[in-house]
Amino acid sequence: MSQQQFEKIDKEMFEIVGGKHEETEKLADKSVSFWKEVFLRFSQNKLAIFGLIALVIIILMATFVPMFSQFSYREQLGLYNTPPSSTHWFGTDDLGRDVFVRVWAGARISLFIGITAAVIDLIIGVLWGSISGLAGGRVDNIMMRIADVLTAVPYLLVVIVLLVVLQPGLVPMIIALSITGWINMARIVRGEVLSIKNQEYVLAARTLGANTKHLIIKHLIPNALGAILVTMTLTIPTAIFTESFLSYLGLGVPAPTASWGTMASEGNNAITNAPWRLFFPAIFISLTIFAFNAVGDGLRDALDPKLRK
Amino acid sequence: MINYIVKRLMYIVLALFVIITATFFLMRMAPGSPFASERNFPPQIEERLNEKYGLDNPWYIQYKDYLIDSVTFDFGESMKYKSRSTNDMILEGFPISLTLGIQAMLIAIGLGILLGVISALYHNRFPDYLSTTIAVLGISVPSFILAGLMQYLLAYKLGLFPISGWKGFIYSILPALAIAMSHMGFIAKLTRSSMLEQNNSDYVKMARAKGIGKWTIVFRHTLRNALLPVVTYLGPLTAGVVTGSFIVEQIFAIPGLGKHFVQSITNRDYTVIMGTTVFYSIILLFAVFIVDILYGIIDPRIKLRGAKK
Amino acid sequence: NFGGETSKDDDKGKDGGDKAKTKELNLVIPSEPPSMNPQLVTDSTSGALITSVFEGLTRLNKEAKAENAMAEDIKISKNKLTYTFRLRDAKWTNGDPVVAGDFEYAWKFALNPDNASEYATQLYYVKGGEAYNKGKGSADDVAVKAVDEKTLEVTLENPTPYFLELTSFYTYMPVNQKVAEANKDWSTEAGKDYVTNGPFTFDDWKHDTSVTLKKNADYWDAATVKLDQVNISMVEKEAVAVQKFKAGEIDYLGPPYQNVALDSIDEFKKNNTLNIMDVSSVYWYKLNTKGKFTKNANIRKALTLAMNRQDLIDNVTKGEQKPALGMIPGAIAGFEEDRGYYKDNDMEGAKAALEAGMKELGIKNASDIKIAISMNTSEAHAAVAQFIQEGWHKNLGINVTIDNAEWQVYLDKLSKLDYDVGRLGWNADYRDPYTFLEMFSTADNGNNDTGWENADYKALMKKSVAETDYEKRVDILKEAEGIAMKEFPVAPIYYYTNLSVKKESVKDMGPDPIANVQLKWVDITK
Amino acid sequence: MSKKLLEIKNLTQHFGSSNNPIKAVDGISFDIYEGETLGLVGESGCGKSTTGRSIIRLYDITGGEVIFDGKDVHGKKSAKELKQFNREMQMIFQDPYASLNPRMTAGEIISESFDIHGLYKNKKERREKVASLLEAVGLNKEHANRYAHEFSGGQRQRIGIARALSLNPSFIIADEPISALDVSIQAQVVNLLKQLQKEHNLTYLFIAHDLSMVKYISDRIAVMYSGKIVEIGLADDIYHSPVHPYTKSLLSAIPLPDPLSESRRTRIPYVHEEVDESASFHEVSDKHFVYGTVATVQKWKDTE
Amino acid sequence: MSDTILQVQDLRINFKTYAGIVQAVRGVNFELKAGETLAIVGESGSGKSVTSNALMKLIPQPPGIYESGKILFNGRDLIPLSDKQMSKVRGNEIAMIFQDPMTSLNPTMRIGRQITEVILQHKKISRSEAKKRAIELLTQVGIPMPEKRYKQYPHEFSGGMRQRVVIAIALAADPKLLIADEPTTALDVTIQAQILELMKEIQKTSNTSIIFITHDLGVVANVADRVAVMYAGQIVEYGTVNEIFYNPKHPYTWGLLGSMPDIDSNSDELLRTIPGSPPDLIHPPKGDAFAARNEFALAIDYEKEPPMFQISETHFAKTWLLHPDAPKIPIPEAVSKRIEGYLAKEDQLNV
Ligand SMILES: Nc1ncnc2c1ncn2[C@@H]1O[C@H](COP(=O)(O)OP(=O)(O)OP(=O)(O)O)[C@@H](O)[C@H]1O
Ligand SMILES: Nc1ncnc2c1ncn2[C@@H]1O[C@H](COP(=O)(O)OP(=O)(O)OP(=O)(O)O)[C@@H](O)[C@H]1O
Ligand SMILES: [Mg+2]
Ligand SMILES: [Mg+2]
Repeated sequence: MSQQQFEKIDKEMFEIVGGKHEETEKLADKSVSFWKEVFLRFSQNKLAIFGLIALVIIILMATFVPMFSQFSYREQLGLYNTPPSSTHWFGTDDLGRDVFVRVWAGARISLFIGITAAVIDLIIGVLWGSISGLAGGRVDNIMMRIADVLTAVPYLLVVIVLLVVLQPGLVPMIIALSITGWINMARIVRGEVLSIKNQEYVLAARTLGANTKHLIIKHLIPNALGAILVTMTLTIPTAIFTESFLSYLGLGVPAPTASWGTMASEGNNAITNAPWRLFFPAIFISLTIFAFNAVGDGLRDALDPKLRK
Repeated sequence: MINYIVKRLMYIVLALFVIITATFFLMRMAPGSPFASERNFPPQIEERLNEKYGLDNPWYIQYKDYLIDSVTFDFGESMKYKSRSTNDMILEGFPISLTLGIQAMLIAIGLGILLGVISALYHNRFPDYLSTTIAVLGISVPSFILAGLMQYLLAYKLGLFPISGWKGFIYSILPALAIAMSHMGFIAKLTRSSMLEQNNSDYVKMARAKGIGKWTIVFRHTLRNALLPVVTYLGPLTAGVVTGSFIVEQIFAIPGLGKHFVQSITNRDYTVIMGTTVFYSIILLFAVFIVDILYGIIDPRIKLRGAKK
Repeated sequence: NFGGETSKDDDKGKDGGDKAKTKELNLVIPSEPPSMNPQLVTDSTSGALITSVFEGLTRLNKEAKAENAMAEDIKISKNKLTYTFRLRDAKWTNGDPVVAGDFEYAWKFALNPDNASEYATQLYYVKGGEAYNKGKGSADDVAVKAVDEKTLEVTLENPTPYFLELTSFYTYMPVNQKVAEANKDWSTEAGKDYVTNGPFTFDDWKHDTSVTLKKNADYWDAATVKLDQVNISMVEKEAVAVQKFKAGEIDYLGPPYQNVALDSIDEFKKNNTLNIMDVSSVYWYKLNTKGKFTKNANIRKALTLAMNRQDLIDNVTKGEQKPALGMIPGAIAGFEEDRGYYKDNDMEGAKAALEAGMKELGIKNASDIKIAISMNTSEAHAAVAQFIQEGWHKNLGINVTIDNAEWQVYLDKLSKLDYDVGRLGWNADYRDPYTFLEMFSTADNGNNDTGWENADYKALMKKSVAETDYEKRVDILKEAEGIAMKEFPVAPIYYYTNLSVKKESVKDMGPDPIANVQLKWVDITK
Repeated sequence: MSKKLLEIKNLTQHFGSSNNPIKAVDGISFDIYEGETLGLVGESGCGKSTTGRSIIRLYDITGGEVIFDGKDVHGKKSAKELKQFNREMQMIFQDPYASLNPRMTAGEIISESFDIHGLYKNKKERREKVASLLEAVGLNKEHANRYAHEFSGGQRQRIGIARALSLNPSFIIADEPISALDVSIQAQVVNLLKQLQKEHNLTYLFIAHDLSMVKYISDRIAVMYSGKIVEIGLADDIYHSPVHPYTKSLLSAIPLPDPLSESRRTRIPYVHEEVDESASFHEVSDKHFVYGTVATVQKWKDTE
Repeated sequence: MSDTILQVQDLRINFKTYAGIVQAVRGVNFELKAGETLAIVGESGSGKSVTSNALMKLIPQPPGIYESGKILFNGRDLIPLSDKQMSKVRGNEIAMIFQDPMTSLNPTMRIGRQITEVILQHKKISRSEAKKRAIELLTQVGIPMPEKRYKQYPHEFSGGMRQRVVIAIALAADPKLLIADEPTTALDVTIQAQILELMKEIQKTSNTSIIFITHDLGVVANVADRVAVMYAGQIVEYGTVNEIFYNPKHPYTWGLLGSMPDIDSNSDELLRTIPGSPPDLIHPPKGDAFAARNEFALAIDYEKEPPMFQISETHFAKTWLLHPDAPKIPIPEAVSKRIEGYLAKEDQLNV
């Protein structure tokens, strides 16, 4: 003990003052809440922020461009298939309409369809998948076979029959999209639920007497959110393209209303003589989906409790 | 195990029954007849035609006939392609779609998993961003645009591939790519997501502690476990892809099965609708079934769970 | 499994070596031929193939005039009702002689109600044909008879001036009775049982993929046939067909061998390769005379007048179609001149008619008028519809929506009169004005679809049938057309043209005046 | 003697296919009296957790009976009866990390049962109840807004305990509540459990590996081996006069925090002896039962 | 038993989190000789696992940062080594047994393969030889019917057996240093005892050094030659096993020893605990990290971090109580009584 060198320390410092352990139980001033941490994580993901900004811009443009543009999306200007120029930034189409305005008018439809379909698929798919996964056994088997049946029954036929019953428009379009759109989501959520439902916190909730609804809302969905988000960002492009297919069949918004999907599929035939008619809607579809994906991935990563700490 | 298989087979039969029933009634509800044309022919002939195909019978007789046809796999002659049997149409188209589908699946799975793995290994670094971008592009560019673009640029402009047709391996490259891209994107995203989860698990740390290299760990350890959700997705997907893609087959003039699914419906070619639907359903139901069995092979623990109750 | 054997000649590179001697023509068709049985065919694609491999009593020449073919000599009775055909010495590809019985068999096959041939109506001109087909008569009463191996006697219901042209039509073609009776599925595959008598043999048929025709060496007029082989593959997308044409993989593009895609028309026009030909078809909008607004003739008139057809043609359809100012195309003899029923793009007239119509209907505001343009799903129709929609909306101030439906559904709607304005095209089965007017003679004619009926019109139609002098018939039918063009059950839009492009080296492939393309006449020069 | 709160009769729980089952619990019977703590020890994988989970209805049992407070737990029940049952019996889980939902705050976790049972609908009342529960387990009310990952292991386990207490149960199954914790926190948790028992007259089924802890907390101890209870008795009897060789082996393996004695320890290895059909419980002393055939039990007693 | 195999000098490891920088390990020093066992005990969250993972360089980067320090293994510093170079060390020279046998094994790979994998990775031998070796290892760790077990999946093993497999894997390449992070926490005492015996035996035969992390002081007493007590990222007391158990100097060590119940503890008394909770490592307290929970805390404890005081050649403690000016605090009665009890028993036996 003696070989150690001590600097001079006041004697008083060696008085016993005892512990102050109550204070250690107090909260650290800055406790980072779960959601705050999610936000921080998300905001550090450059791609996700880029996606968010892109989405905001696209939504703003979709809202305001058709309102303030000097052209309307349906006006035929007598300039057929002209390439992009200073007056018509994205050129004109085969009926002499301004593609720029049409792209943004189309954005309204496509974004609406994409998001609404995603939300509806989300609701049905998540409920279906989680009930099926949670119930297990025969209920699970039956519910999943129902999903198989819906996948197998010819969709086109279903749409044709729907067309007989419904007038074309946005609502029937959403109905048509919702018939099968959710199945993928249901399958994936079911897979997640199968693994989550045996987690101890779910068992704990069951010992408290929690019913299915409670388990799904409080435990299963929040913890399957990552997979749900990934799937949801994939539902959006599917919806956007299915919309163009349904519009083509006459179920969607009738001409001359534009949507990205219909513009792209029409433009696809003009690939040689008016490539801008394909290029602009296609690029915005891709950009939007990219943005949704980036945001979805960012959220997924931010929400993953295992990646935390 | 045998018990389980028998039970599942019963569900498959049940599901098939529901599919046939639903398709039958949808078919009957859809307006139009297989013999409708711009030029009306005398009602007597239409009656004859109806009689010939049994369409004059009351619905329950027709329904019964379809059920019997489905059980015996004898759907009769096409109503549009005179005196061609539905079975022949399926048997001629299916091998082609199957070849193309398998190629597309190989590309989609191979590239998709590779991209997903790269993303997960270099999480939130440049390679992650790059592969995510490729994956999202795959998802957001629909196959019809991609097919058109590739055909125009690679086949027509550069002459690297034939424009259309089905005469050899080289003819299958572009269509297979066109089919594969969006699936590749989704597989990549799913793989990324589940690989990220695996990478945080203890056995990966253990493998690292054994002194095993990063990539060896991926291929020997994590990938197999990460593939479970991907395999779920692959079941229905495979069924869809090997039975042909209408759009891609149309663009590349490939005599596959895909178009029959669509054309039989637009032609109201009842026998072919039924034949293709039953054929697809069987493939789908078995694909889903095989996936469930595969699950047990990939993850030996699942047998326990699957057999429970 | 890659369908075709790879070793087989590729479409490309036919200029090389030994190929120079054999003359091969490469074509595409849009789809699998639904049938290759002459009596069951209904579509133009199959029809074109049938016409190449079979031969009827007559064949249309390059000017679309009927010439003797299987018939060596034709005698027509005074009353123009009985035709006696003497057959030439011709052989089926299996070596059998072509006999009169083959015709009798084929025609009766078509008329036999059990076979439910959709084109059996084409044979109703033959006495007893309609009755037999409709189950009211017997086969023996059908007035077609093989008098002996080389003589076929036919008696008609009415004198039919265009009957000889009809005998060139595929429903009238013979089939080898022996083979067909032995194998009722003889027409489902190419091969030994697919026995033909035309300029080409039906060499190979890969379903959904391709069809190959080879020169028939035993054909009676083989000397005229220049092509050794025709390779026809099936390409559904017009845009793809255009690319194949531009890449040199195919030699000709134009109906029935696929269409020149709309988006490529400008390009072909620019380099002067586009052939444009008037044909006897019309594109019109049917107007539902029972519709809420379209029941009013003035409204219908307003709609018909307020179309800028020339603009539409120049910028949207682009095929140098002719604005239709009447119901009968200029390609029909006697209708070359405008009959002056109304002017194209007559906005003044249209507005006046609208005013009148609104008054009659008691409508104050033009925007209260809501009209839906119905059509079957197709981008081309949608473009026309949107053009007209915008024109009506802008010039008349009415509300116009577009309502597209799948073909089958659409036909259903039309026949149920569940529409306001519906598009349809009509092309002549035979070169006679009657074909464009006949459907409107009664409201319940299956092809009328407008609910329109007019006693005077009906009377004139009856009168025209009895009239055998073409000039006089033309006058009668013009009068009828005039009646219709006051009440507008249809709004004619344009008369079709046939658009085609071909390689320099392909000769004599231009469509004939009724837009048929016959491979028999085609040659390839180097 | 106080009354029997829980009676377990021939409880059997099999997993897997019926022709080749995993017999996790293979016909066990025991009683738990009101206010006591029954310790359950045994080899890992012998079926301790399964027993606990079967009792609380997390599994549908394969056979036997569980009678709680005179009522059959696994019998058909209306939703109301079920809820009543859940209020009486609760469970504390082994893993404090896995048993808290990472996306809920402590307050939400504790008040979850109120949502389920429709209690304390008033916000203020609820907040007070949560605060009092937190205080009962030695946390304070500020902790209610924190997420699970912000707590230390011991604190998490205390949240789990607060959750189990939230419905005022009379019986708690504690499945290895302290295994994952360090010694000083173990002590905190065990003290808390004892204290709560005293205050609320709780009954515990306490499952653990650490025999010194089990001895400390339990009134009686049951020793389990391979799906069967092999010995059950008062804690002191089990410790000081074990009969079954497995119990002896177990006791001989307890490490002591005493390096010198550890360096000399000799463990008694256990070799499993198959017992035949005639095996049953034999009371070797007051309330001390051993499972085996007459002969084997006698033999074990003799070697003592 | 003399050459130093491992020297850790001033190891500091931080983690970057959104809440701030977590200083998980704050200047750890220790040495390990060949054939010796060092036990690390301490509060959960005190940095035991981080330290041991750091020795294998298994700290994920990001968020981990090797702030400073050296890890000299046979004289070579491991910190600057690349991942590739490290993979020659991992599993081969230093092996690790992880805490949780349930998750440390790959659920979808056969047990045999998981063992041979590490052999094939580091030894140039054929597959069949590797298999032979693996079966040998399985026998060695006491798994019956190793040939049959070789082909099974982890879920077909009980927890104890799995843990033994993990040990077999760690031993597969005859490492010089074995790090065992709570290897027996999930096991019952009989299996725990078997495993400890096994490890000791292996140590004897191949002169392996072991770092043993555990909460269980009984286990420490059983296996350790030397003990390091960690608190809040630092080693607060370090000595031979006898010194720590019979002559503890740090108040935290007292707390640990005091909170264990004894077979003879009276069930009516509450157990002694260390009040309060461990400090926030993002903002470690000034002075002695343990001060707030220390009933004998000195004023200086709240001001200045104590240095390592040396008590004997092998015994060190980081507390101001050892300062010559500090009041002499005896070992608290509960602990001292127990120690006396043990020593008395010892004397009896020796007599
Ligand atoms: N859901 C299940 N499906 C199949 N087998 C199971 C299931 N749950 C437990 N088992 C098996 O039942 C046996 C008993 O398991 P249990 O979890 O009850 O053991 P334990 O005594 O709690 O062990 P530990 O001390 O390791 O927690 C084990 O062999 C286990 O593999
Ligand atoms: N990846 C990480 N990111 C952030 N902080 C971490 C990370 N890993 C460990 N820590 C922090 O480092 C500290 C030491 O953790 P460590 O796992 O070494 O504790 P331990 O002593 O092993 O505890 P236990 O006994 O519970 O296993 C803890 O406060 C922990 O929160
Ligand atoms: Mg357990
Ligand atoms: Mg640890």
